Amino acid sequence: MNRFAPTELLIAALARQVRGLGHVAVGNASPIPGAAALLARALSGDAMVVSILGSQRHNPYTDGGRELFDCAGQGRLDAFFLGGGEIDGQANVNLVAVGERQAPQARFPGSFGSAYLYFVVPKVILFREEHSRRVLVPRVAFVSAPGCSAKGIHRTGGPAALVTGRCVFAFDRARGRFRLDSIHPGHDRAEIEAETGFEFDCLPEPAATEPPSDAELALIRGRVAGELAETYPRFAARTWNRAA
Amino acid sequence: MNRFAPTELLIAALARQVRGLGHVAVGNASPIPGAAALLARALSGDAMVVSILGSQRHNPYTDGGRELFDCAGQGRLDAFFLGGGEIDGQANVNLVAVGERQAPQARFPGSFGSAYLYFVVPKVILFREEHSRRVLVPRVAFVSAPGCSAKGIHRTGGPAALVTGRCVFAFDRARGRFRLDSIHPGHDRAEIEAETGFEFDCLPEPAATEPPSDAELALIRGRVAGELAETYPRFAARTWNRAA
Amino acid sequence: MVTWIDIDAMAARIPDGTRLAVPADYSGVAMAATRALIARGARGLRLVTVPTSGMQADLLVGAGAVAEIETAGVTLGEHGLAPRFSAAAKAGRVDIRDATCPAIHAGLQAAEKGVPFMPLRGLIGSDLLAVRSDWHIIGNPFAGGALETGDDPIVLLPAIRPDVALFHARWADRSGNVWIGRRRELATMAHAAATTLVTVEERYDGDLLADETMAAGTLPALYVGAVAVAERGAWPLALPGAYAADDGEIARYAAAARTEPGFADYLAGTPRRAA
Amino acid sequence: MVTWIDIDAMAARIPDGTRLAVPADYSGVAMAATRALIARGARGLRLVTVPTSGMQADLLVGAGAVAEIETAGVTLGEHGLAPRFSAAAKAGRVDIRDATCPAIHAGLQAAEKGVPFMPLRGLIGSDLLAVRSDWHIIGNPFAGGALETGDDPIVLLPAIRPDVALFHARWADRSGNVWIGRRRELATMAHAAATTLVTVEERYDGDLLADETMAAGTLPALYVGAVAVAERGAWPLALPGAYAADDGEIARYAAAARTEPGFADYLAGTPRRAA
Repeated sequence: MNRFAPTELLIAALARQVRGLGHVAVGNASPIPGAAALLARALSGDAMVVSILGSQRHNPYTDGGRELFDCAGQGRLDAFFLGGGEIDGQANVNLVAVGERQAPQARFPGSFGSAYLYFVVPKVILFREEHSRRVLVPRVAFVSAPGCSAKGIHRTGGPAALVTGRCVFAFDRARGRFRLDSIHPGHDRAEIEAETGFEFDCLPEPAATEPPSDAELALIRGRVAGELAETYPRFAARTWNRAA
Repeated sequence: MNRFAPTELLIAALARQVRGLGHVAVGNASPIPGAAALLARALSGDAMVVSILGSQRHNPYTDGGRELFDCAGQGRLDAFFLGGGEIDGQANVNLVAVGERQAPQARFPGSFGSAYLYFVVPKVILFREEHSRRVLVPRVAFVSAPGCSAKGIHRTGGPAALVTGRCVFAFDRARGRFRLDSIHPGHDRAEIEAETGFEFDCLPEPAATEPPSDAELALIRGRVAGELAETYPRFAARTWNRAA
Repeated sequence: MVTWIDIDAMAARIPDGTRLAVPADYSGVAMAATRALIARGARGLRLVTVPTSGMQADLLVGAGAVAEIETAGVTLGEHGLAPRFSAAAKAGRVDIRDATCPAIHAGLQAAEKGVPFMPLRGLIGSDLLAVRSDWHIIGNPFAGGALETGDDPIVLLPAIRPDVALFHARWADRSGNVWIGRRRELATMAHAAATTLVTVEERYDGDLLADETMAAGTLPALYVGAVAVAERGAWPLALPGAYAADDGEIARYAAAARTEPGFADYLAGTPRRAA
Repeated sequence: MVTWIDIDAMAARIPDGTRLAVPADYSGVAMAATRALIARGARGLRLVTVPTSGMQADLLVGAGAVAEIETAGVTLGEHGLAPRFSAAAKAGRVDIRDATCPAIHAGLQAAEKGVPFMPLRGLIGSDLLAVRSDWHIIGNPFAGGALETGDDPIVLLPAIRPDVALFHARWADRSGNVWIGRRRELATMAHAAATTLVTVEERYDGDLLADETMAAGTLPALYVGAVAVAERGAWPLALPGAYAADDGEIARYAAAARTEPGFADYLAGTPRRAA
C-alpha cells in the first residue's frame, strides 16, 4: 500500500468528482480544490479545461474577471468547487456572517460568486476540510446561495456533493438531502454523526473513500504540486515543501 | 481669395460644427464627415479625440465594435455625424426603406447606430450632400431615429445641424424645426426653398457659408487627405489624387 | 480539443438553416469559407451581421443561401449600396430583421452573460420598434414607475444566440486559440454562439496564451469548434493589419451584381481562393 | 490630455466620500497610492471591490477611511480572514453592501453601457436579496409572464457608477494609454467610472495604440484622468507578469492587524514605498 497525507486523499477524492468533465473552475482561496482540478486535468491527458482563479498560467480566460461567470451562464462550465463558512443539510451555504446583521458574532469574507454559480454550474462540489457542528449546521444563519430552488426558478445547476475532512456526501436534489457515500480511512460513521449538525441519509454500507493510486500520488506530488505553487506558494511549500 | 472644391467647403463647414469638442466619432461610409473630424482634430492641436469607423490608425477604441456606443452611453462622446436616405423637417431620419415594408420601392442599407446615438450624443450633425426633395422630405417613410422625443423619454442628445451641398441648417430642438443659417457660395435661398421638401425657418439674412481658410485648405489637402486615405482610398484618390 | 479541417469541411459544419453570426468588414470576414458555403449550395441561413455586413452578406443573399438577416446595415461602403441585398429586399425574398448596431452588440452580450435580455437606451420613437415585435418596452423599475406603464420607458432586447459564429483571423495556435487583437466583437460573438468556426492566415508557432502580450488579444480555444487555414481568406476584403482590400475586385463585383445574370456570371467566374 | 502627477497629488484627487472602485488582488492593486490615501487622512470612502479585495480594503477600513464597501468578498487569501474588515463588520463601523462577483461585474457593465440596470440569473433565494433593497425582481417579459408577478423571476441590478477607478499597471505611454493585458475588468471599471487614476511601474517608450499587439491589451487614454509612476506600486501584493507578492510582508501585516494597536504600529512602521 502507498502512504499518503490526508490532504492528498482529499485531492484525489475531489478530482474523482469532476472526472470526465470538459471544463472545471476553481475560485478564491481553494488550494485543495485547485490541486484536485489540476490532477483531474493531468489524468484527462489535458483534455479538460481548468481555470484556477488568481493563476496566470492555469487560466484560459482573456475577457477579465467576468469570463468565468459568463462561461457559466452560457452553459460552458461543467463544475465548480465551493466552500462555506456554514453549510446546512439542504446544502444552503453561508459565506457572509453569523449573528445579527449589524453586529455579527462572526464575519466571513463574503459570498464571492456562490449566489450565481450555484444556480448555473451543473455540478457544484462543496468542500470544507473542517467537519464539525460549527460548520455543518442545522440551518445556516445567512443563505449566500440556496441548495435548492422552487419550481419556476431558472436553475441549471446546483450542489452535487460535499467533501469534508471525514467523508464524502452526495447531494440528492430531488429530496434536498445529503447522503453519506464514503468515509475517509481512519474515520467512522459514529464520529461523523456526532460531528455533523444536520440530518443526512446514509447508504446501508458506506464505502471507504478510495485512496489515491500510486499514479495519482505521483502526479499530485510532481506536476500538480508544481503547477499549484504558482497560485498557492504557502500551501505547496507546507504540503510538499515545494516552491513556486 | 483661395480656390477650393465644393467638397472642401463641406469639410470645413462640418469641422466648424464640432470645433472645441473633446471627442468626435464618425460612422460608416462617411468620407466627408471623416475628413471634417480629422480637420477639427488637426485644428485642435490634437486635443480632440477622433474615431473613424473602419480605421485602425484613427481609432482609439480597444473594446470592439461596442465601445463607440458604450462611450456614447457614458456621456463621453460629444458629437457624431449621421447621414440619411430621407430626412424630414422634424429631423427624423430614414435609413431603412421607402414604400411597403414587404416590398419597398427603395431599400437603404439600414439604421446603423442611428436609433441609439441620436438619443445620447449631445451634438449629432446631419450630413447629406444631395439636397433635393427626394432626400429632404415632408415626412420620412420610416423613422430610423426620431428628431425629437416626448418629455419623459431618456434623451441626452439629438440633432444640432444639417449640412447639405447647398446650405447649413441649425436645428431648434424646442421648436422641432430647422432654421436656414448659411448658404454655400454659388447657391441661393430661392433654390434652397425649391429643392427642400419640408418647411423651415430662416434667419432674416442668412449668411454665406464661410469658405475654408488658407490654413484649413492646407491641412485638408495635406495631413487630412493623407489620414483619410487609409479608410477611404477611393474618395481620397478622387478628391485629392491621394493614395493610402 | 479543436479540430483543424479544410474550408470545405468547415462549410459542411454550417448546415442549412444555421443561425450564423458574421462580423463587419473591418473585423476579418471569412470570405473563402463564404465561397465554400455558396459552393456547397447552402440554403435557409439566418444571418446575424455584427453589426453590419457588406459583400459577404450580399453574396450569400444573391446566391439564395439566406432566409433571414438580422442587421444594422448592409452596404458595399465606398462601392455603394449592396445590390443583391437591395434587390432581395424589394422582392421580399429575404426576411430582414432591421436592427441598430448597439442592439446587436447588446443582444450578443445578453447571450454571452446567459441572461434572456439586455436593456438599451434610445430606440423609443423609432419605427424599428414597430417591425421588431420581439423587442419589449418596460418602465425602468429604478425610476420608481410601474413596470407595465411606468415612467422612464426603456427597451429590453432579447438575447441573440447564434448557432455558429464564423470569422477570419490572422493566427490560431495548435490548440485552437485564435489571435483577434483588439477586434473584441469577435470574442463577444464567439461567447454568444454555440460554437465558433475560424479561418486563419496561418498557424501560429507557439502558445498564444503563454505570452501575456499575445494573450491579451486571444480568443481561447474553449469557444472554438474548428479552425481551417485559408491564406488571404478575407479576400477581396481587407484583413486589418495584414492586407488591404482588393478594391478593383470589389468594384468588379459591385458592377456585376447590379443584375441577376451579372451576379451569376461573377459567381461562376470567381476563383474560390485569392489569386 | 492625461496629466502625469505624483502619488500624493493622486491621493488628493480622491476626495473624502469618493465612490472608489478597486480591483482584486490578481489585477494590479495600487498599494502605494493606497498608502498615500491613508497618509492624507482620507475619510468616508465608498469602496467598490471589483469584485473582491484583500489587504487594500483591510488597510483602508482599518485606517478609518471607509464608510461603505460594496464587495463580493474581502480576504487575505492564504493569509486568512481580513482582520480589520472583520473587526469593523462586527462593530458595525462600516456599511457592508454584500454582493456576489458577477453582480459587481454586471453593475459595472450597466454603467459602461449607460443603462440603469442589468439582469442577472441566480440570486433568487439568496439572503443577499434581503440585504440589497436596491436589487429588483421582475418577471422575465420574454417568458410571457406578467412583469410584476410573472413566471420566471429574474433579478435586475442597478448600474454601479464609481466616481473614480484606481489601479496599478505595468506601463502607460506619454499620452496616458495604459497597458492592462488581459485584465479586462480594469477596462470595464474605467469605462464605468467617471474618471480613472492609474499608477504604473514605468512610462512606456512609444505609443501603445500604434502597435496592434500592444493595443489589444491597452486601455485608451480617453478614460484616464491622471497617471503616476510608482515603482513596485503594488507592493506587497503581486503585479502579475512583473513581480510576485511579498509573502513575508503580508504575513507580517496579517499578524499585526489582528489587534487595533498592532494595526496602528504596522501603519506607523511601514514605508510608503516598496524597499
